[in-house]
Amino acid sequence: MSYQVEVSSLAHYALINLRGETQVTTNWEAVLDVTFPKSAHTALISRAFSILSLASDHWWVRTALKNEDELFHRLSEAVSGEHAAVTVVTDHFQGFSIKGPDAVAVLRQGFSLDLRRLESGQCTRGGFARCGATLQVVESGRAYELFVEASYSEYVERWLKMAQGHTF
Amino acid sequence: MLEIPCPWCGPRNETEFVCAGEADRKRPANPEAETEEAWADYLFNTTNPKGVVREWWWHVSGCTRWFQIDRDTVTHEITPVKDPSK
Amino acid sequence: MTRLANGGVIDRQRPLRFTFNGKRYQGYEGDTLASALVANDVLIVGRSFKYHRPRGLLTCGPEEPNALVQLVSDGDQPNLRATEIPLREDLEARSVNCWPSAKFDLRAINSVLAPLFPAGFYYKTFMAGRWDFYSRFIRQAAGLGHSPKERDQGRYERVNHHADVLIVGAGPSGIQAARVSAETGHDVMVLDMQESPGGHLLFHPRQIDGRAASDWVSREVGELQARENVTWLQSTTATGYYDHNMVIAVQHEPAESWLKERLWHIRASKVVIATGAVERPLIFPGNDRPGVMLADAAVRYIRRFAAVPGKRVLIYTNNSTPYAHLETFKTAGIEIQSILDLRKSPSEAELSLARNSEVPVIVDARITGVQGRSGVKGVTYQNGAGTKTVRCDFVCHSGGWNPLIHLYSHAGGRSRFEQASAAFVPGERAQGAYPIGGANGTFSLAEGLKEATDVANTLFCESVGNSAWSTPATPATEDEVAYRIDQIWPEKGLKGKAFVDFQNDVTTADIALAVRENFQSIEHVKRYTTAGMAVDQGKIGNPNVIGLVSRELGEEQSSVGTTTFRPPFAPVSFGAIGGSERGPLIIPARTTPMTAWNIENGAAMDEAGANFRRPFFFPRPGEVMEDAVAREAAAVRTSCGIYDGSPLGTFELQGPDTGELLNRLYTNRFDNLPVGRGRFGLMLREDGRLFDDGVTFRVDQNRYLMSCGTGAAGPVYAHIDRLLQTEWTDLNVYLVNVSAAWATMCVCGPLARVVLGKLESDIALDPTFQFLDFRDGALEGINVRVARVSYTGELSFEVNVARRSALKLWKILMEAGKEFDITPVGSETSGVLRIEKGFISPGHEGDNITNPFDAGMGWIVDMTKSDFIGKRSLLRDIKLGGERQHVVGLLPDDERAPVADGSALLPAQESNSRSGFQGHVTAACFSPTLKRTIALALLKDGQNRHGEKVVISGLENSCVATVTEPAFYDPKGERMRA
Amino acid sequence: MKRFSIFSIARNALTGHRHWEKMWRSPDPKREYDVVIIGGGGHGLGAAYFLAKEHGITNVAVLEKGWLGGGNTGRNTMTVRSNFLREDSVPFHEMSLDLYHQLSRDLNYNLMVSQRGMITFIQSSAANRIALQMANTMHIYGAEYRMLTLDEVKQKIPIFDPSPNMRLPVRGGVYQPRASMVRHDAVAWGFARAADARGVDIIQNCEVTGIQQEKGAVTGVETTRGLIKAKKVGMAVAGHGSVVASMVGQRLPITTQPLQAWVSEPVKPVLNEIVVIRSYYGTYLMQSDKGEIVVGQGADPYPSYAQRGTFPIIEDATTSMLEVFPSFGRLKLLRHWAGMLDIPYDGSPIISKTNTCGFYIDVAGSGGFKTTPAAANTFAHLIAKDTPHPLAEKLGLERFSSGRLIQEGGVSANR
Repeated sequence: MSYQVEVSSLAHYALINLRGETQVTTNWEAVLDVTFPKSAHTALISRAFSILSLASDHWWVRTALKNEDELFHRLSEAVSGEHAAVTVVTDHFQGFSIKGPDAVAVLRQGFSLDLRRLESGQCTRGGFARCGATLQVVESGRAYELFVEASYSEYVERWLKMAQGHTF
Repeated sequence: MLEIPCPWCGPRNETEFVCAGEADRKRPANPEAETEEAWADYLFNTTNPKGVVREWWWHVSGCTRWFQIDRDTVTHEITPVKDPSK
Repeated sequence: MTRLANGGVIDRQRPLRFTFNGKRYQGYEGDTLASALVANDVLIVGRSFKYHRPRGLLTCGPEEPNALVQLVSDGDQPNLRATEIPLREDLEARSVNCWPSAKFDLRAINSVLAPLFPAGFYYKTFMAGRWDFYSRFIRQAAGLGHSPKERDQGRYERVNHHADVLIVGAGPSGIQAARVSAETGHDVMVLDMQESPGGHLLFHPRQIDGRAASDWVSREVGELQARENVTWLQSTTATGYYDHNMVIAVQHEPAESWLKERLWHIRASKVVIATGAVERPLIFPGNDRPGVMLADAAVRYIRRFAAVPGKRVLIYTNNSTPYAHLETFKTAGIEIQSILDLRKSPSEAELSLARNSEVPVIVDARITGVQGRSGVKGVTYQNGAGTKTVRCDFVCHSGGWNPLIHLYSHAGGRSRFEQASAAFVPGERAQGAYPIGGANGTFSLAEGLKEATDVANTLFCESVGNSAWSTPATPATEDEVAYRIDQIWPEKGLKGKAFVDFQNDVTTADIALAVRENFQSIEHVKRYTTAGMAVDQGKIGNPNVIGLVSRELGEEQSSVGTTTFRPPFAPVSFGAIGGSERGPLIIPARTTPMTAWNIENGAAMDEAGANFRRPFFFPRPGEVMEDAVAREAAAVRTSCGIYDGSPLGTFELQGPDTGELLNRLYTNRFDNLPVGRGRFGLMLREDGRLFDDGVTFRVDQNRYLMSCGTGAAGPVYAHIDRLLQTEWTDLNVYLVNVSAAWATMCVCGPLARVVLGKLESDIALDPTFQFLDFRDGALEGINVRVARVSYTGELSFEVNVARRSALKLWKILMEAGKEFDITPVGSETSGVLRIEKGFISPGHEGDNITNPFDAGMGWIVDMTKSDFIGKRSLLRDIKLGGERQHVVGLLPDDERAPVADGSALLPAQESNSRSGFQGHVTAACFSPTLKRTIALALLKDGQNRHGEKVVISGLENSCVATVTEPAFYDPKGERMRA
Repeated sequence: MKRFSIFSIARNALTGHRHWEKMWRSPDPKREYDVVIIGGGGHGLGAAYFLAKEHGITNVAVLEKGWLGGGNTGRNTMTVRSNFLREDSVPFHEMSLDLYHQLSRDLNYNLMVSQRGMITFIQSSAANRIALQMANTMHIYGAEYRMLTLDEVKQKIPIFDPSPNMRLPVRGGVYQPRASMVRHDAVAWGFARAADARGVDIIQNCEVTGIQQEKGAVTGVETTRGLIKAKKVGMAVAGHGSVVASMVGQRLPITTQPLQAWVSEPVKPVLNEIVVIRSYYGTYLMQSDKGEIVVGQGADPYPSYAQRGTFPIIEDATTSMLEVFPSFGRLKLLRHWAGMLDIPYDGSPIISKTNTCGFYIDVAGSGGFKTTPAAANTFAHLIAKDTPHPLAEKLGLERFSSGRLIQEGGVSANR
């Protein structure tokens, strides 16, 4: 009596919010020894962390919760005095995992952007239900991770139940 | 339902944006030098054209950038505007 | 029973019993309610709106104006078309708007009094006394079905979809367009309103590629539906074409069992409109009698449902299409009395068809009357040779075809009148809309298929250079009679009622009357006569209205023009439009880490700003609000209270120019704020009015943390981000929203320091920790930032902690404060405490009209700064002066007098200089601390009226009060600085 | 002007309704008039009527670019009310209500004014506070506005059936008994007929393309039907205020935004009052005499002259409607359209002189239908006497240069 999809809350992750123009990113790239994704919807996924490109001057670095403090300090020192901002936003967002063959049938009720254009490994931000969300495509069509401002987490849980076809 | 061309995210549904008013409405560099008439005009008046208007739009649910477009207020035809700073 | 022994696409093994107007009948699976009624010889299906004349089925599709029924057996839904209701076992339906029954309707008296009811009669009478008296009766007569009584239990879904090509309509041209588009590899979506694809091919025996058209349909549609790049939706109506090729569609039978309907938002780059055309009635006296039906509809009932409308038919036409139906009538055993053709000379091809079927053709003929009230007995007509009456039991007429140009018009298209086909057809391109086939005025099957191939081929040529894919050939069809039409209008002053709008009972006489009274624009004619304003929205009647008006005015139909086509194409249930989000999902309920704890501990919840729910007060058993508020306030004033301040907005500002930015945003200076300190700031709007206030801390050399009001958080963020990204782009500052990352719990009251002191901590709480300082450290091993901020006027420590540890720390604080009876405090109480202190709230005292000086906050306005948002407007206020409303305190002479928020202020009796409205109470309460009623208010010239008396005038009670300073308790703020 | 009544209908019935007079003459425009009114809607035609009736000025032309009542007069939701927050708004809207209730007789044309009453639901303590503030201000000016308990709301509206887990539970309501509904088309037609009978020339299909001035004073208007001279020109063109005012170089504090409305299929009477569900999306609904449920909502979120609206507005309003009237789920939307509102910065009407001598403006504001007769009356007074009517003193453009706005809402925080 509902869509084939499992929804679960994500935990044990840290999110560091980076703001800065492209010339500042070289400092961060040196710290992480990696080149930042710089075009829309692109992300760099590696074992230790993943870097999501959210705007021309805006990235998320996502890593295990235990690395939060150390990574924050290394990234902050790399740009002290520069026109940049490094902020721990782990607690500002709540993540959800949405997996299953009907994942798109559920998400297309909330997102107005074209989900089918987003391939695996891509990410984007857009209007979702009545609160907006950041979406990471784990496996296009089957597995997604959704981040919403934490004060909306209860609302989004209830919304996802409705969108799956459960009573709420 | 408009489709707004965000310079970064690409075309998106209007519900992801906020229309932030006429682009030629600049805040005076030195407000105290403005006459009462000119200040009231800045605060409250608009051009409000029936035709093409250059507007600020804010991609509030997406990349949170503010950008300009030219929009025809009769046909809703939209033309992107090159970002002056880029 | 007039059901043919064989034929039709119905399942004769599955009979279905149903009830209509209280009588039981039997139909088959595959029937619609309408076709089953035809098969059961039920002629009267409803009554017209104004004259209550008996009405029969006119059409076989959604444009049906007469057969509107109340579907009692499925949600008691009103105004459904019998032609669109699939027959189900034990279906029960009733005609609407007739009493006691369709057969015998008391209100049929109206047709006797018809001369008293010309178009627009109600504007010219009912003026004696009040209209309310008359409208009570008129409203009973108006309305069709009745609104359902029970709650709609349907579940609905709303989805967004993107396609390269959207094809609306799966008739022959739609299917061919889909075949060509699918080959290009683009994303194709096809919608079709019927239960099964094929469009008019379902109803007419045509040949495609040498085989039966239905085989071509099922093979091609089967292949298309199997393709990965094709999305196919049957029983789905495209209801509106909106900006930038957004099409809204409603799927009536979704596969998901728990859904009643699904609404689609479809964004396509190209939209092929293949919605076909509908037949148009002719205008002749008695053209509304039961048994008078459109020719194409009769053929559909016979072909599709093997239901025969009558034994002996008379055909009346001004165009070629009915000549192709003669075989269908013949094979169904129907005797064709004759064909009355308005035209002087039908084509040779048409006449030879008549000859082959041995059907007499009478040219230049005009029907002048139809005999029979609740069924056709005969028809009287004139032609060159005089007047004749013939016997027949049903009449089939055709006045031509109306292309369904609704979606094209919604898209902004301007239709043009084409003389050859006597129809309004699409003009230049509108957005990405490509009308083809019947919707484009191309009525021939062969031409429609060719048009589909050509148009579909060009859709993506520009973007991909030449067509790099194979194009399926246009299928061959057998030749057909060329479509010819000659619009001939009835002569003026016709005797008997000839209808142009069947449902709203609009006759040719009404159109003439409107033009005579100078309602000459087509929009005036429509609104004055209500032609085209009924439930079918003039789908079949409007072109006739335009024709009559052009004849009355002696103008071309193209200059008369059409009325505006407005969505939806067909009515859409409100459930489908807005039923997907119900109850708690209608607007988000935002929570903090303590929300659940508050509810579990008996909080009465209230709506805060920005969709947050917060505790209003914490009633203990037996306590009403006043008792709880008194207890909570006393705790804060005398021992220790605690409340959840998390909903406040919290923004991090980083960058070397942050000090300068804050100087421009706030009325006071911030660039000189030392690291480790906070400062209370007031923010104005550019027009100088109070916007928001709050404390901003300097956490690091280039890092500040700003807090602002819950409801103001969104507007403040937009305000700052707009200025940074569009005005002050040179400032090196980044704004980051961290509101939900921090939970804020305020421990307030004289014992606050003692309670916190009980916890194991590395933060010193002695008086060196001054008011508006903050200190980072740990409480019971949890990293916190403690700040001395007070909204209650008492000693107060705001403990800020990361969300992940918030609830744990909250419980620790509750435990630590247990021995001091630490009391959770709701917003009603903090409201009372604020009034006692006289703290200004932009939302209450601001009221969009107050500037800082009016609010007695001149102390925080630093006019020496070169510029800040609102300064120029303050200079204007100062220069122009004049009487302003100031924030004052009010002390009722009777200390116990109840005062309600929003009460108006009037001059006391003895003052003679002032009269009328003096201002209003912005916030009032009974102060448990001062044991008396106190209030803050906006009062004209209030700052110069301290000591004066005013009358507080509320709805239930009023009292006299003295105007005072707006601060009643510890005005110098010594307690919070202790 | 022959009087309309049941007897006139009966008399004409005998001769097959062939002898009814024209409602208005549609003459060709003269070369000069004392006053030219731009805009043939309720405000423009009403102003011409009051100029003739109360000021004896009949050498007046009303120029309409399309068909009479084709602008916002033909596109609104028929509601007339005076529940407002400010002392400068309440008396003005009360005057409008009073005039509406006597217009059918004055114009001898049935405007079908039904006094249905309006109930606004209270769904939060903030909403309660604003309702009280309105009620107290209105009470001073004799306008009744009473709080209702939840039971009183249920008793007045039988189909009121809020869903149990409603996001913002309805606690009660606030009720204006005198709020009414008026057949909108009839307002334009009634004023046109009465003004025409007093000698006013009503000229359709006559678009004003320019305004001529000499030394800062108006001398005439250029139109698609030639030049028409006049020393006084009044503008009442809701939705095109900026366009016409720009012809004299006058900028205005307004943005033109679509205001949508829609109707359901007609059903038997189920709802008498006008209902406002403010706390969700500012949705309001009522049932017309014909049986249609008429629904409206706040303006679209961006300026537009396209005379059509965006669909999410209808979706949100429908969602809030179904929260309170869940039985409407199977009722069907029949038609939706949009008017074009000139929304002033502070949400209140602008009836004012301008920097150009002889050029007067009547900008209806958000929801100009409810102010039609009061605006028309005070606009005629301003044009005739060159000084504002007492009830419209605060409605001039001066309030913007002085910053003393009448804040009835409509203020956008981030300006």
